[in-house]
Order: sequence, then C-alpha cells, then structure tokens
Amino acid sequence: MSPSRMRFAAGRIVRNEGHGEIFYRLEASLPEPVEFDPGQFAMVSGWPGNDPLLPRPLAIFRAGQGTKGKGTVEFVYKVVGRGTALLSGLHPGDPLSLTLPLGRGFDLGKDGRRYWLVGGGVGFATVFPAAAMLARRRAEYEMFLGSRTRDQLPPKEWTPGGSAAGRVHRCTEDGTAGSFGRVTDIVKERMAVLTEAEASRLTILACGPREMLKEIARAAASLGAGMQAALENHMACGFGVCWGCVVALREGEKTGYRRVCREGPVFDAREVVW
Amino acid sequence: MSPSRMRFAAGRIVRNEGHGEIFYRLEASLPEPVEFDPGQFAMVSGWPGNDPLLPRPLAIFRAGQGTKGKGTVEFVYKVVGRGTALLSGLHPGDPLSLTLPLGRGFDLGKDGRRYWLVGGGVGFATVFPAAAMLARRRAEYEMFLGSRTRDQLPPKEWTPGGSAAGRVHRCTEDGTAGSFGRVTDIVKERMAVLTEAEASRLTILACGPREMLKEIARAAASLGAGMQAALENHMACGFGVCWGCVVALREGEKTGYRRVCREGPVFDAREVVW
Amino acid sequence: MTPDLAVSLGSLRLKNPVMSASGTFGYGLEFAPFYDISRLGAIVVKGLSLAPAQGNPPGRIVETASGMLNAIGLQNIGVERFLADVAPRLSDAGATFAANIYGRTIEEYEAVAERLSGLASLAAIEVNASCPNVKEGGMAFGATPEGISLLTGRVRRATGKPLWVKLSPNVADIASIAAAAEDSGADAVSLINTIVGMAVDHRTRRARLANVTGGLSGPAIKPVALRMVWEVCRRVKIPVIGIGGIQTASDALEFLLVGAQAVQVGTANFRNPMACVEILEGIEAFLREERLHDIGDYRGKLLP
Amino acid sequence: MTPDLAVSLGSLRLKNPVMSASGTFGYGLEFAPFYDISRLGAIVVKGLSLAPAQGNPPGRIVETASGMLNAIGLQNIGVERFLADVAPRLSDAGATFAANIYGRTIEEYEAVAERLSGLASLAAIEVNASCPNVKEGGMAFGATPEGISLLTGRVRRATGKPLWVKLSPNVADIASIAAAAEDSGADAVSLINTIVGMAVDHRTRRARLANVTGGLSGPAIKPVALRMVWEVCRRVKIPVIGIGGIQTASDALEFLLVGAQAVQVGTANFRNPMACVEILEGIEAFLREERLHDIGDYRGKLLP
Ligand SMILES: Cc1cc2nc3c(=O)[nH]c(=O)nc-3n(C[C@H](O)[C@H](O)[C@H](O)COP(=O)(O)OP(=O)(O)OC[C@H]3O[C@@H](n4cnc5c(N)ncnc54)[C@H](O)[C@@H]3O)c2cc1C
Ligand SMILES: Cc1cc2nc3c(=O)[nH]c(=O)nc-3n(C[C@H](O)[C@H](O)[C@H](O)COP(=O)(O)OP(=O)(O)OC[C@H]3O[C@@H](n4cnc5c(N)ncnc54)[C@H](O)[C@@H]3O)c2cc1C
Ligand SMILES: Cc1cc2nc3c(=O)[nH]c(=O)nc-3n(C[C@H](O)[C@H](O)[C@H](O)COP(=O)(O)O)c2cc1C
Ligand SMILES: Cc1cc2nc3c(=O)[nH]c(=O)nc-3n(C[C@H](O)[C@H](O)[C@H](O)COP(=O)(O)O)c2cc1C
Ligand code: FES
Ligand code: FES
Repeated sequence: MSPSRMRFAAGRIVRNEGHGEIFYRLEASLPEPVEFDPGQFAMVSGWPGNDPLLPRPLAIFRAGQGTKGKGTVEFVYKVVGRGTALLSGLHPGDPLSLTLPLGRGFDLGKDGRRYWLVGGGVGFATVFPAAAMLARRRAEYEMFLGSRTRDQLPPKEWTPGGSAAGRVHRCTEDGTAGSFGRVTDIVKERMAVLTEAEASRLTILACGPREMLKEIARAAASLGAGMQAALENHMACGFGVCWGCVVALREGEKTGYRRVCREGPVFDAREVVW
Repeated sequence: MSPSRMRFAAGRIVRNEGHGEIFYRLEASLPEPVEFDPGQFAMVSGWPGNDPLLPRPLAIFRAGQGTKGKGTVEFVYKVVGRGTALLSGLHPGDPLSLTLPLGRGFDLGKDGRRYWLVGGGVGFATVFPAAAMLARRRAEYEMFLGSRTRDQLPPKEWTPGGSAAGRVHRCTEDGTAGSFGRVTDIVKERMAVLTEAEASRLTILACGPREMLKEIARAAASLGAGMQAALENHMACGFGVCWGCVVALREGEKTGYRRVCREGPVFDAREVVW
Repeated sequence: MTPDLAVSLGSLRLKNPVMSASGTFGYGLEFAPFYDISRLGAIVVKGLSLAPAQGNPPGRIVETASGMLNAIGLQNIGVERFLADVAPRLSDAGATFAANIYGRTIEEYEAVAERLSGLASLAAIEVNASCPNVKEGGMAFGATPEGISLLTGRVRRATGKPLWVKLSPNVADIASIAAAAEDSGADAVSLINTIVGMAVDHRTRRARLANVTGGLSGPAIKPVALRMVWEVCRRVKIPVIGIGGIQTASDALEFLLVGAQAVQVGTANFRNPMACVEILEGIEAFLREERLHDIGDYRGKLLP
Repeated sequence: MTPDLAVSLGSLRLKNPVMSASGTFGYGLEFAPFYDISRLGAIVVKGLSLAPAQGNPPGRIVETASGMLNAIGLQNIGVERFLADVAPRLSDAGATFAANIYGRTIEEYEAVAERLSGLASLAAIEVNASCPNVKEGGMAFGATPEGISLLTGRVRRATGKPLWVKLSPNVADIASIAAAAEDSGADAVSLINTIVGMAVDHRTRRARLANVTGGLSGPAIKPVALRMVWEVCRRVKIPVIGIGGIQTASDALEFLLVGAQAVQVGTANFRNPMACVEILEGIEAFLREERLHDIGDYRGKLLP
C-alpha cells in the first residue's frame, strides 16, 4: 500500500468535536479516499476570507473509506492560535480545503526491528498512525506519551492497537496522570538499561517539542539506536514550492537546507542539525 | 422615548435564521437594552479575522428587553456579498460586535399627518420599525412593499401593526405575489389621484434602491408632498468620524457633502442631489 | 504597582503613548459617548486646512483584503471653526490634542500653523506632508528630502508649538526623508500615512473610488509600517510616532519594540470605537505581566 | 464559442495570460500531480543564480493580515542543474516556461542570461531586479532608473531571448523605472515584486524572520500592485505583466482591465494549488458571459 498521489480536495466537515481541554478531533469527507503513510500530513484551510491567509499543516490521524466511494480523513489538533481557533469554530457541513497527503512519513522498515514511539504534547497525533500500522503488522513496539498535565494527554480510547500490558507508557510533568516526569527522562531511563544489542535493534519514532526531540536524538545517537524525528516548521505551501520551511541538515561535511514539507517532515535524527 | 446614547456592545447571537430565499433574521443579546428611532442603524461585525475588515451597516429592525436587564436587538438582512454571507454563517452563541444606535432616523412628527411607507427590496427592514411606531400611535398610514419576485417580499407575519384592509400593498415586478408592477409605479399611480390638500398632508417614508427613491422624490416634490428618504452608502465607521459615506445635499444655492451615517441616513428628499 | 506609561516627545510629555490617528477620529468629541477621551496620550484631529474644504466626491472608501482605501480628500471644517467650536470643547473634556494640518502651498501650511500657535491648549502640530488624495501639496512635499526640508523648515519658523512631520510611505528611502525632517527642525516624525492603492470593479469596468486612487490603511499595511518605523528609528534621534495597521495592544507593542516612542491608532477605530482605550489597557496589562515598571524599559528593546 | 485568450508579449505569443509567479511555483514540475501544467500561459520558475544558492537561514516565512512575508533569499539549484535536470522535463510536459534570473553583480546576471540563451524551449528570461531579500544586487538595481537602465541594457546584449524586467514596488515612482527598462530594451515589464516589510514577536522581542525584513505578498498588497500596474500601463508601450495578490479570476481581470497584457499568480498557489487553472477557467467563463470573443476586447478597457 503506497500513499495516494497528492491532491487538492474540497472536503466537508462531518464531525469537529472538542476533547478534554484543548484537543479537537475533526473528520471530513473527501471526494475520493486517500491512502497515507504514518507521519504524512495535510495542509488544511477552509475558513472564509484571507485572514489568516495560509493553510495549517496537520498530521493525518486516520483516513478511511466513506460511503459511495467517498473518502474520509481525520485530524487531531490542539488550539494554539488563530488558525486552529478558527478550525475549532467550524461546524459539520462547512467546507474544508485540503491538500494531501504530503511529505515523507515514517520508514517502518522491514522485520526484526523493535520500535519505541514517543509523542510529546500533541505529537501523539503524528505517532498514533504509526502505532496503528505496527499493531496491524504485529510488530514489536512500545509507546511513550507525555504531556504537561492530565488533560493534555490523549483520551485513552484513541490509543491504537489496544493496550497490552506494558505497551503504552503515559506520563505527565505534574504527575496528575501516568507516571510523574517528562517523557524525555522516562525514555532516557529506559534507554540506559538497554544492552548494546537491544539498542542496535531499536528504532525510535518521535514527534513533539524540539527540545524533546533533540535530547532523545542525542541519547539515541550515543547508544547507536535509530531515530526518526517528525519535525514541525512554519509552512506556506506544504508541497515543496516556496522553500519556506527548511531546516539545516548535515550532508557529509557540509550542511544544507532541506524542506520539512518535502524531504520531511520525518528525518533521520542523526542528520538534523539540532 | 428618545434613542439611547450610542455605544459599542459585545453582543451574542441568539437566533440567526434564513427566511425565504434570501433574507436572514438575526437576534442578538446585548449587555443592556437599547432604545432607537425607526430608521436608525447599527454597525455589525463579529466574524473572526480582518478580512472583511469593516463592519456592515444594518437598520435596527427591533430592540427589546432581554431577561435580567439585558437587551436584545434584531436585524433583517439580505445576503449580497462577503460580509452578509459571513453573518449568515454565524451560529447562536457566537459573538457579535455592535455599534448602535446610529444616525438620524425618521421624523415621525406630530399629529395630523398621513404617512405612506415605501419599502423596495430589503428596504422594508428600515420602514417596518416606523410602521410599528405609527401603529402604536394609531396614526394614519399605509405601506407599499415591492420586490422583484415573490420570495423577495418579507414574510407576511413580519408586518407590523396588523393588516387592516387596504393598509399594506404588496407588489412584485414579475407578478408572482401582490399586484403586478414596480412599487414606484404603484405609489406614483396613487399619488396621481390625490387632491392638493391630501398631498400637502402626506409624508412619504421610503427606503430602497436609489432609482426608486429618486423617482418617488421627484413625484412627491411636484405634488408638494413631504418625503423622508433613508439612504445607503458604503461606510467605514458609521458614526461620523471617517467622512467616507457622504452624499451631496443642496444647501441653499450651494451643495455640500453630508454624512449618511450622521446627518442621515434619513434625509429630507428635497435636499438630496439625486 | 501601576506601570509608568508616560512618554516624552521632545519637550512634550504625554501620559501614555496611545494616540488616535488623524482622519480616523473626527475631531475627537465624537468619541466622548464611548469613553473618557482625556485618557488618551493625545488625540490627533482630522487634517485642517486654512479654509473649510469639501473633499472629493463619493465613492470615497473601498474595503480591500484586511484593509481599506480612502480618498476623502481632506473634507474639514477649516482652522477657524476648529478654533472657535472644537478646541474649547476638547479642552473642557480634558483632552490632550494635536492638530494635523494641510496646505496646498507652503504658505497655506504656514498660515494654518501660525493661526494655531496661539492656542494654548494645543499640544502639537502634525504636518501632513503625505496625503495621497489631494492634487496639490501633500505628497509632493513628502516625496523627497528636499521637499520635506523646505516644508519643515518653513513651518518650524511659523510656530513655536512642538512640530511633528508625518511621512509618506510612497518613497524609496523613508529614513533619508525622516533625517531631512529632523535636520530641518521637526520635534518628531510620525509614520506611516497611507500607501497609494487602487480598486476597480471588473464588471462595471470602473474605478471604485471617484478619485481613482486612494490611500491604503489597516492591518494589511502593518508589516510595511513596522519596517519603515524600524528603519527610521535607527536613523534619526528625534522621537518616532509609529502608525499603520495597529489594532491591538500587541500591534502597538511591536511598534514600541522597534523603537517608536508612541503610536497612533487609525482604521481600527472604525470597527471598534473602543480600540484606543483597549490598546492602552492592553499595554498596561502587558507591562504588569512582564513586571516592567516603565514603558521605557521595553521601548526599542528588540533583540538581535 | 470559446473566447480567444491568446496574448502577445512582444514577439512571444502565449496561449493565455495566466502565468505562475517566480518563487511560488517551484520549478513547475511540482504542480504536475495537480493538473496539466501545459495549460498555463507560462510557468515562471524560481529565481536562478549562476551557482546553486543556500538562501537565508530559517525562519523564512511569517503570516501577516491577508498576506505573508518571505525571506527565502533565493535558495535555488543554479542554472546548470536547471538546464540539465529541469528544463527537459518541463519540455516533455509540454509546458511553456520562462526563467527568472538573479545575480549579485551585473556580470552574474549576464552570465546566467547567456547560459540560458541556448535553451530553445525557454520562452523568456525575467530579470529579477527587485528581490528585497538578498544583500547585494537585486533591489539595488531596481531602485533607480539608472540602475534599471544599466542592468537591462547589459542583459539585453547578453541574450536574444524575450526579456522581461521585474520591478520593485519599493520606489517612489515606478512608472519612471518602467520607462527606463523600456528604453533599455526590455520586451516587457513585470510588476510588482514583494513590498519590504517586517514582523516581530512582542513577547520574545525578536524579529520573526532570521533576515529581519522580508517581502510582503498576497491579497494585502493587491491594491498597491493594481495602482502601480495602472500607472505603468499609462506610461510605457511595452506589455505589462501584472502581479500582486491575485487569487481569483476577478482579481486577474482587474489587472487586465487596467491594462496588463498578462498576469502572474504567486502566493495564491500556496493555499490553493489549483489557483492558476481556476483563474484561467474563471477568465474564460467571464468572457463567455460577457460575450467577448477575444480577451483583447476587455484588456485596458477601464472606463473613466
Ligand atoms: C508536518 C506538521 C504536522 C503537524 N501536525 C499537527 C497535528 O496533527 N496536530 C496539531 O495540533 N498540530 C500539528 N502541527 C502543528 C500545527 O501546524 C500548528 O499548531 C498550527 O499551524 C498553529 O496554527 P495557529 O494558527 O493556531 O497558530 P498561530 O501561532 O496563530 O499561527 C501563526 C502561523 O504560524 C504557524 N505555526 C505556528 N505554530 C506552528 C507549528 N508548531 N508548526 C507549524 N507551523 C506553526 C501557523 O501555521 C501559521 O502560519 C503540525 C505541524 C507540522 C509542520
Ligand atoms: C444605514 C444603512 C442601513 C442598512 N440596512 C440594511 C438592512 O436592514 N438590511 C440589509 O439587508 N441591508 C441593509 N443595508 C445594506 C447593507 O449594509 C449591505 O447590503 C451590506 O453592507 C453588504 O455587505 P456585503 O459584505 O454582504 O457586500 P459586499 O458588496 O461584499 O460589501 C463590500 C463593501 O461594500 C459595502 N456595501 C455594499 N453594499 C452596500 C449597501 N447597499 N449599503 C452600504 N454599504 C454597502 C459593504 O458594507 C462593504 O464595506 C443598509 C445600509 C445602510 C447604509
Ligand atoms: C479615512 C481616513 C482619513 C484620513 N485622513 C488623514 C488626514 O486627514 N491627515 C493625515 O495625516 N492622515 C490621515 N489618514 C491617515 C491615518 O492617519 C493613518 O496614517 C493611516 O490610516 C495608517 O494608519 P491605520 O492603518 O491605523 O489606519 C487618514 C486615514 C483614513 C483611513
Ligand atoms: C515565497 C516567495 C518566493 C519568491 N521568490 C521570488 C523569486 O525567486 N524571484 C522573483 O522575481 N520573485 C519572487 N517572489 C515574488 C513573487 O513572484 C511575486 O512577485 C510576489 O509574491 C507578489 O505576488 P503575489 O502577491 O501573487 O504573491 C517570491 C514570492 C514569494 C511569496
Ligand atoms: S512549506 Fe513551502 S516548501 Fe515547504
Ligand atoms: S461612515 Fe464614517 S463618517 Fe459616515
């Protein structure tokens, strides 16, 4: 199954509901179904007028078959500014413009690897689709979800792949849910007790605040574990034509600016100039 | 009862419903009640973002006492462009910004006059409040309402003051409701049979397309009937500080630019340079 | 503790940096029903000319994306009626106010400035050297350093009032024009005035403004205004008054951050007549939040 | 009957007046998944320099009211890779395409133009004399008639390709700059490039762009762009390509109405990758509706 060719689609909102304090889950219908790789995203707009002007990048949370050959797509988003606030004010039936699927998602490789999925804050929205795929493949994986406080963890029923004991670790910085502490520290503690062989078989898939990614990337690199980091950056187009979203990547001796929307959003963490 | 001092109010939509093909009727709650003169208006905005930027002028259709000392205000509007389309998309509970009451409304004078109220198109929204007041005063009045076609006449149940026989005349240009023809022609036919004494006792209160107002104003002037015309113009502020909304008025020998939002929107039709 | 919002524009001390922009605030009194107008740092009234002026024929305004075009053409009551009818009432209201002035010739500018000089309650004279909507004068002076020097120097000699020169953004290098105003005796420069723009109706095939072109204002121009204010602040030593698309306290703070000593709020007054006071209160709340006791601790503190 | 949309830019005939604007359309091929790129009047590719360029550090873009600022700094693959990898694929796709070029010195402009001259499939060279986001070259040439004359004249002698000169709006009198380009051999002028602007974060106290200033584009600038295109159309005889905030067919028609021979669509491609074709179809539908057989019957027909 390979991702669909990117397209611009006139969607329509089917559902757009608040969950907990800050998350919204939005489902839209599409003229045709889309296939996507976990980690791929969409550029979303739909509010009237030109202010805000630019569409917002959101990870594709789920995509499915609608009725009568139509497609559906789901997003989970946190209201942080004007665009997401506007999205949260849209109602079922309202139009939604979507360019999707975009970017390069996670490389879920082949057999024999062990995965740790790390989601900081709303970063879970990007790693859950990877968990869902790994669960379907019956691959070996664990998931680490962290947030500042209880209400900012994803509702448990959203967790893909069931919750076999020890599979999903939740933590909060204020200790109001799951274990107490930063997800970064918890992941690093777990790393510290890995054997060399275990580490070399490990691939971390992570999305979250840049500081979190950076710290985990450093720890993973020093252990020889693999890591794929899903980055965020401000975007104008989302499909590689404006060069607005670049990050510095190491390329041999030099560094070069690469587009988060096209060469990413998922990058090999060792190549990122953190 | 004199109109309230103008204010800027944070309203909230209570009701916003489509009627017929093109009219919406919107009710908003206000922190405090407002009193208004028929013909006065509000500057209305409330959509998020800066595009469109400017508020839209709408005649105050009704204003009342809400519960617990709060006020309510109603508008009737026709969707013609981006601002009114955005308004029509707002839902109960959404905020609405209002500056009101604005401008100089109809002068409903004292006793002994006979009124004809003329509303072309959505112009009825401006003359209905005058009809309501005249009905309360048991003054002598008739109303003439015209539109292009059936669906563009106001729903009958909105008509203020009941419909004593011969009080409300409806007409459409395509003959699909009421009598057949333009409201202008119907008013002019009725004028043609007035005696001089009747004409001199007549005051016409009119709102509608400029061509309609102009034709009726010419007829009224030649008969010696009075006429107050509610004008429209593009507005930025609505309360007299931008000088954007002027119309040319005759002032003795000269003409001068006067603000529709402040010296109007209701003008003595004889003074308007049509 | 209430943060100190007072700012100095040369010898003139204002209680806070929030003013209304000329042409968007009438003669100030129109806002009295909305709030106590003496709360503002200053009110800058609609541009005054020597004789009352009729302005341009309608249509005078058009909405554009996050902005508007106007071609009012400086309709105003003239300096005499301002002195007789308006100024006393502004004083009675306790308002601090400045007069924005305009002439078709340098002599007219001088005459208006002289006529206003005797008005003790007048805080400052702002010379509109940048109105894009009138055929003569206005922008012509604002377009070159030479024009600005000439105009500023002549008005400077005509009045002892604090003199602000209001600059046009329709130039290649606004900093050099500001420098010319500074060298010729301006006490402050205010910028930006509107950017010349145009709108047409593709169906009727006509320009939407009777004057064909007009001045663009509102949030759309904020990035351009902010850049120009930043450029000018790095060039001149006199205070800079930042104007252009300011709608919220954070907009105003942005201008202060790049170095403006004060701001003027224009188009925002139209959608929200409370804009100026809300901005004022927002600035105060922000300083409190950041535990800054004096606005001077924030102004010009853009980090590299 | 299908209206005739073909337009002439000097000796170059385009099948319709809708082009993509440089820097907003990649190298054109990126749009192939969305629609048949051969339908456009022309594709103008991202600005090419002699050597590949890294561009500015991030942040490179900021959203503003109805607009955006960019300070990409001309990251591009360089003219050699364009010739080797991109141009053949654009030809294979049947696309009409023009190269936007940029140099730090006049010699570099000449070198890029010479190198491209041999590319038979290249429709035109557009000289970016107006990029606000690079330290040298770029805007320096675009700021004065003398600079434009020099640059245009030299590139003119370096290539036999149709030559478009792209003008900066950051000037006091764009018509005189356009006239200088005309006199020095340009086949057309394209305008406007972005307006220099700035954005800061009042909390972090930092500029939002690493480059501090950037270029403003999008609907916010449309009124300014339209005015400048109108002014230039009244001044020069060579064709004018209108650019700035065009998002819909009616926007494009406005530019044609004031006299532009063709238009370029920039920022609109970001929100709606189908923008160019939707505009093309909208223009055709409008002409049909108005029963105009030829776009020439509409172009420049602004009523007084
Ligand atoms: C590939 C990708 C996938 C993402 N997936 C999700 C997701 O599934 N759920 C979710 O809640 N968020 C996600 N984000 C972050 C999301 O795009 C931002 O939160 C959102 O754009 C903020 O918009 P705003 O208007 O509410 O905030 P504002 O701060 O008002 O936005 C102003 C501008 O900054 C940009 N911006 C602000 N924050 C970010 C950010 N973190 N990343 C990118 N642009 C930003 C906006 O797009 C806009 O252009 C993703 C970002 C990227 C790049
Ligand atoms: C005093 C007054 C009272 C009014 N009362 C009513 C009413 O009760 N019900 C109703 O349906 N309409 C009323 N109108 C007309 C109403 O204001 C316009 O239909 C509305 O502004 C159109 O906005 P838009 O964004 O939908 O249209 P657009 O054409 O997209 O608007 C673009 C710009 O033009 C202005 N504009 C367009 N048409 C008009 C117009 N006819 N009058 C004033 N400005 C206009 C808009 O305000 C806006 O600034 C009134 C107008 C005035 C001046
Ligand atoms: C309707 C209107 C009228 C104006 N009249 C004047 C004027 O008389 N004198 C002047 O110097 N500026 C005038 N201006 C310019 C404003 O003072 C201000 O410089 C400009 O609008 C930019 O600020 P803003 O974006 O906050 O509106 C006017 C602006 C508008 C919108
Ligand atoms: C992200 C971005 C990159 C751009 N790069 C170039 C460029 O390389 N060369 C150039 O001449 N113009 C460049 N421009 C300017 C556009 O071609 C166009 O002139 C401008 O954006 C105004 O049009 P618009 O409002 O439709 O975007 C760029 C614009 C943007 C937004
Ligand atoms: S967002 Fe435009 S290139 Fe990535
Ligand atoms: S709308 Fe501003 S003066 Fe009338």
